[in-house]
Amino acid sequence: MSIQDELKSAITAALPDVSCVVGWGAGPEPLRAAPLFIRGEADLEGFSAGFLSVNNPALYLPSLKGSKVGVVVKGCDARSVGQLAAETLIKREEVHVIGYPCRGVIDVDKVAAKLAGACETGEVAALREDGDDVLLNTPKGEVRLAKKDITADKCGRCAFPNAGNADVFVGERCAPVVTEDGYADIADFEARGLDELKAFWEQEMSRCIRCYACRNACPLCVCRDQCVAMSREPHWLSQGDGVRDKLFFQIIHAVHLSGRCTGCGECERACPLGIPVLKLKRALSRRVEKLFGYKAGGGDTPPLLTFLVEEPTIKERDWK
Amino acid sequence: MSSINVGYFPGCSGLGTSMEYERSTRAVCRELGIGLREIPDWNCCGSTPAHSTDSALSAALASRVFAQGENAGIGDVITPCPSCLKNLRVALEHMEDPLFSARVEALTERPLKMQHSIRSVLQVMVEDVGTERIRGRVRRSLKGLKVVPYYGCLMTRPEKVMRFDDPENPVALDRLLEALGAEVLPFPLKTDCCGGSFSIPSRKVTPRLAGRILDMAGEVGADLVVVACPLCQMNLDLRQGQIRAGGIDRVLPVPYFTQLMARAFALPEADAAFNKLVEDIEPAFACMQRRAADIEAEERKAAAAEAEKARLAAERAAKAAEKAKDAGPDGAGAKSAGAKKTKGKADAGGGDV
Amino acid sequence: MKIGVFICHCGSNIAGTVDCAAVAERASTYPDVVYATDIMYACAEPGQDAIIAAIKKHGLTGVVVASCTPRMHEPTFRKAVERAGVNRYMFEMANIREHVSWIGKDIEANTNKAAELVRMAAAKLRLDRELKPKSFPVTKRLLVIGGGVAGIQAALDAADAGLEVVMVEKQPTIGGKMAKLDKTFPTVDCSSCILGPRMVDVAQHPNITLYAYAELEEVSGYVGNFDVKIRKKATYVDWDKCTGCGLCTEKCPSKKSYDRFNEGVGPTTAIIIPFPQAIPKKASIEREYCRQFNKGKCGVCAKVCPTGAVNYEMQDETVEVKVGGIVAATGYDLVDWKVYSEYGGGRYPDVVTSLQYERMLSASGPTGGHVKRPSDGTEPVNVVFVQCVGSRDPSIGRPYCSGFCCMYTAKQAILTKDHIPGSQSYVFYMDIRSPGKGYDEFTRRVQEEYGARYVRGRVSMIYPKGGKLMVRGADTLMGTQVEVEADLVVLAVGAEASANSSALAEKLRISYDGYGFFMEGHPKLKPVETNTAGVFLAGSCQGLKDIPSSVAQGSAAAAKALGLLSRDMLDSDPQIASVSVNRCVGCRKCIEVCPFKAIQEVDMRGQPKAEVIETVCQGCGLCNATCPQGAIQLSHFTDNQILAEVEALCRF
Amino acid sequence: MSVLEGKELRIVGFLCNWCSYGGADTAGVGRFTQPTDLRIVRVPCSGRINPLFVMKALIGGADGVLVSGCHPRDCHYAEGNYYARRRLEVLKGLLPVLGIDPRRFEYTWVSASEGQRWQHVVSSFTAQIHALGPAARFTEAPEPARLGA
Repeated sequence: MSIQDELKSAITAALPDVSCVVGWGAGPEPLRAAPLFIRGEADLEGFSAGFLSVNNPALYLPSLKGSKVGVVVKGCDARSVGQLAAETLIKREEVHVIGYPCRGVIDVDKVAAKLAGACETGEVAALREDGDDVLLNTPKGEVRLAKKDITADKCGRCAFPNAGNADVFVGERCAPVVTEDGYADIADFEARGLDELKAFWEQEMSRCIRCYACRNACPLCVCRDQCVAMSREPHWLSQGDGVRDKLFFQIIHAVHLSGRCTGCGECERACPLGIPVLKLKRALSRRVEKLFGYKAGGGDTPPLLTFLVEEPTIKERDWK
Repeated sequence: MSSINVGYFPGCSGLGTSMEYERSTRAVCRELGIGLREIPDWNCCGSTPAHSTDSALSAALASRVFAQGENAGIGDVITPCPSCLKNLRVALEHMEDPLFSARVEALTERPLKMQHSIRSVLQVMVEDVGTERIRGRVRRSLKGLKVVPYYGCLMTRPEKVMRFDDPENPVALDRLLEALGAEVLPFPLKTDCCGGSFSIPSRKVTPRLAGRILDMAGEVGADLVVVACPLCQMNLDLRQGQIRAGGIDRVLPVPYFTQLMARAFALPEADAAFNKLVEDIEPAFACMQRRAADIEAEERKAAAAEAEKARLAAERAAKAAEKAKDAGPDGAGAKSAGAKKTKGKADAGGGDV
Repeated sequence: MKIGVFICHCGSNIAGTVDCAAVAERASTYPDVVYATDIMYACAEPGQDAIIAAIKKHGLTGVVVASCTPRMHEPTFRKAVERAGVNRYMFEMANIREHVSWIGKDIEANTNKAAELVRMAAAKLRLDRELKPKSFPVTKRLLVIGGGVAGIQAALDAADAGLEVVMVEKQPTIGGKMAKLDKTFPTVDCSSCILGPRMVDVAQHPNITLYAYAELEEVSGYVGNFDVKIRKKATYVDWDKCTGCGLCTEKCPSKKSYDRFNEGVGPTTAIIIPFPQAIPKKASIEREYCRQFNKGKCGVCAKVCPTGAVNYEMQDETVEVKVGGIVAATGYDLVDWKVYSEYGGGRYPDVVTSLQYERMLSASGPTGGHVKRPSDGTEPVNVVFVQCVGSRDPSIGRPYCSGFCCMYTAKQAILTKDHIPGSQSYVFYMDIRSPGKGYDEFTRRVQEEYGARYVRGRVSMIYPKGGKLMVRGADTLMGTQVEVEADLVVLAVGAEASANSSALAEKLRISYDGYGFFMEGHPKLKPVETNTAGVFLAGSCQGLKDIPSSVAQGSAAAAKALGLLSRDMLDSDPQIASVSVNRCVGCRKCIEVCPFKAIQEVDMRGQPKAEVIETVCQGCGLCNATCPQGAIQLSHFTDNQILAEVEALCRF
Repeated sequence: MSVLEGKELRIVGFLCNWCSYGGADTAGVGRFTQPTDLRIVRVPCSGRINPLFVMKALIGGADGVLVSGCHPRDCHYAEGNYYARRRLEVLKGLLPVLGIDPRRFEYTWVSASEGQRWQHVVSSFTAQIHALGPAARFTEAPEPARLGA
């Protein structure tokens, strides 16, 4: 039985006990899958999981709180489920987690870059997987691309490809790409130097259209309509278009996620302008991991909601 | 325990006034598996005059010593002399200040590259070798010898520099001498000043201060005063004539602790080098032997009394068991256990006698 | 909003280095400021009247006073604006004295900085809201921790005024250090004769409940309504049955127990009544010395006890009490003088502490008031007193002066002469510190009438020689070394905060300094209050002091507690957190971090929401900083108010 | 008009009311001379300090931000400073990635009795900020970047 079929039967088995199962189905374009809410066996038709299953279905769980739901998850999505449960933003017992081994997902921006000059990604008529490659039907004929060239960056540093906390796991667990996230990307980024980074963010934030897609795609941004970005009480930000306000919003997002972000990368993926907003969150995650040995998503109390009287890893300045 | 290999700085007095310290130190270290690698072409540490004149010049002398060590790949160094130790240690610590270090390097033109440490022979004996291992090496116990240890000013002070033992009431040497079998008497003046190099500006001071130490040692009943510093040794040993002239009538030999170790380890007489002492130590050893004989006789008597007591107790137990046996079957076990015990004790007693 | 700004000169304290008129002029340009002026002394009556008059004349709805620290006069000005009909929370202060005029002399920089601090205050004031305190009932009962002379005084004064008092003492008897003293300076009164009746009063007072041999386990709640857990340690004697006859202490075979009350001068038994005047006069067993506990058999005390009070199975017991206020009077302990190896570090029996010497001098002490050398029981002739052992010594982390040692040493020298007319006392001192009524005269008397020889200098070494102790030191007035042949050496050991005082402070949520002494609310103006409402200080736990000062502070603490607990209702501080129900998403993060468990989850139409328990909230604002969407806000320190201050400073 | 041009830099302090604000008062009472750059925002507890206040000041043009609370174990509210310590320590990881020199932000503990320590902290932090010089302000990029660049 293929993974798809196994997943379908796992979903079928779960359906009687849950109000719906969140998974993936066909999206607006052949390169993009969309979230699928499976309420009956009839909905299973369009279900598929694999290279195109980009969206993090954990996003929907807090809003479905109150009744039992099922969710099909990649390894990274499972970390989000774990974190939501650790923060009691969802009740773990209300979620039926169906996991499968994930071998990476597509980064459509990378496809766009490969097709640059030939056609837009929206013009791709069909996508077919062929082993380690994909074949794209474009107006200018069939294009073969290696999966590894168009896989999302986060998949290249994936330490959790198999949903560790799944209630049902189908298929063979696959080996993690890395055992430890070394945050080499952040180290490289920081190595550019303070002046260059300041200019970098000025440039990037000038492009930001303040659409909040980053926030809306974040499974841990549970404030939703009450987000401080739009409130007057408290009034942290003006509604202006200035670089500082836009950067400050990104800082708010990052600080609110410190010690919570699982690095699913949905914020950056959702950005219509391709601004690398995940960098700020990863910089904080690196520090949290270094200070408290904490990796978000594992189910422990977030480190900023607790403390030790003696912090062995915090070296305070002695002001001597 | 693995053998220890360290750099060695003998110090100037080791080649002159304290040859017996030098000789016995080397012999004892050899016996304990401490490999001493003498720093090639070492120079004076600066002694008292250098640092009281110019701290940078004084540190430059020390720095050259360590630089010479580096040539031979030596980083960790030990020295028998507490005064050398203090000068070398102070220089090392002061040179952690980059400004000062730059001044010193301008003088030596040889910046230090390795990590350096400097400790005393005594510290290595008690901290690295350990009193248990020393006890295990003893072949001629110093049992019966009544000693007082004299540490002098510098072995533990200044506290922040020396970082060794209790600054006011050190016990390291006490423990070491006990391990050799000697009886260590409580000595309140163990860190009192012996007069140091005051004998140079004023001849009156040193005999008075050294005399006070000898007088107290005599009063508490010591056979001898054990030292670890060449200058202290000289003041206490060489000046006993002056001290007696000042009215303190004490005659006490003043050996280095390494000399006593050499004797306890039964090393050749030349290594112990007691003949270099001004006051003869042999009467003290003679006294020690008499006392040891007395102690042993005393111990035999006590052991015999103990055995007799055990025998009587066993007899009583046997009688009781006999009675119990008559009374019922449970008595049998008690009796055999009692009998066994009696036999063991009796054997032990017999062997002793 | 109409804001009035008042820039205080504080005489020349502020005006000396700040151009107050210029600050007022700048302030008049700030948003919503309709009136700005400078004023000589804002806090004085004319100043307050001027503020009130300006409020009325200009119809001010908010006031900024730029003067000293709000920790000093915020309450003063709040009352003033309230008298003019403005809500007391529509008031802000700019600290232009402690934070400006007193820390630099650059008038230009100071004037500019003062004006900016006023801008911040005005920006915050624009977002102030009228706050009204709520009132809550008060538990009219006072807890006194510590039964030394300060605690006794506080307890008796409060109880005499009609308040119920609960006293907790960790030793089996009250009396504290004073009970151990033979006489007191400078009158040479018998210590137990003047303290004893007070101790009896405590025992007999209908309003006082005494828990001796008990410790404070836990404190929760808040001013007016503290919940206190007291752990009564097992004494293995049922105190309801014990008559204090002392038969058990006569028959106890463990006669070599450490005598805590007598500071180890002579041994005692394992079952003890600490001293004849002990309150409560009940026996208790020191478990570590008792044969019944160590060897599993003995039981002598149980056999001889005529009332059958001994109970080896007794367990610790916890009692819970509700109180409205707390007085901490935990006193002091002696510094561990054994760190001084040069004084023998405890190796020489004839080197004793001043407190041990008190017990030797005391007629009810183990030597019956006969001064004897512990080593051989002979009467000493030369007695050397060494002062500042563990005081004024930065090398052991005790740089402070213990305050009373100069005086008790003088007293002990006098008593020595009284006890042994042929004796000669020597006192090594650093400086004689004797401010106090009759104190300096006393230190003259000991030298002039009693012939004690005072040597100004430190002792470098004490060593035994021929059955005597050689005390070597410097005489810095003569510029020589001295050596005294002593029969007995008495160390005037300095004092430190009592053991575990920091743990107690943490339970009471009060501050303590680097040495463990509790911090008063203000060093000059609030010497018995703490910064935690409802907790007061008495005696040496706040800083070392002698008996009259401790007694005075005990009375002062009682007066403060009475002032608080004489009211039926207390106003709660309205500067607490509140939840915007619409914006709360029920994530529980605030509930998780609140140190006071002041936030609870409530159900609102099926949605979980946070709710602040107003009487429990202490107003720290941790929840506010934790809530991602800012749905919980600390009144008077809201996000917007702090942001307004930041923005007043950082406008690019 | 804000700081004195050429003389002062913009330094914002967030101090808890009970310990550090009192410590700053104690320094003033003791007439311990300090640089004039610092402006203090008084908050009840270091636990009240949202790290975003620090960021707001830095993005808003502060050249330095100093936070000070009660020493660990000595928080008036028992635990606020423990949370602050973690949050502020984590925040330090965000500054370099934004292009802000992390030395522009420090936190410490000063008790109400430590006037001298406060003087030392203020003086050394102000000197540190002066050594770094004025912080470059975040401004609009010179030319709007192309979409997808």
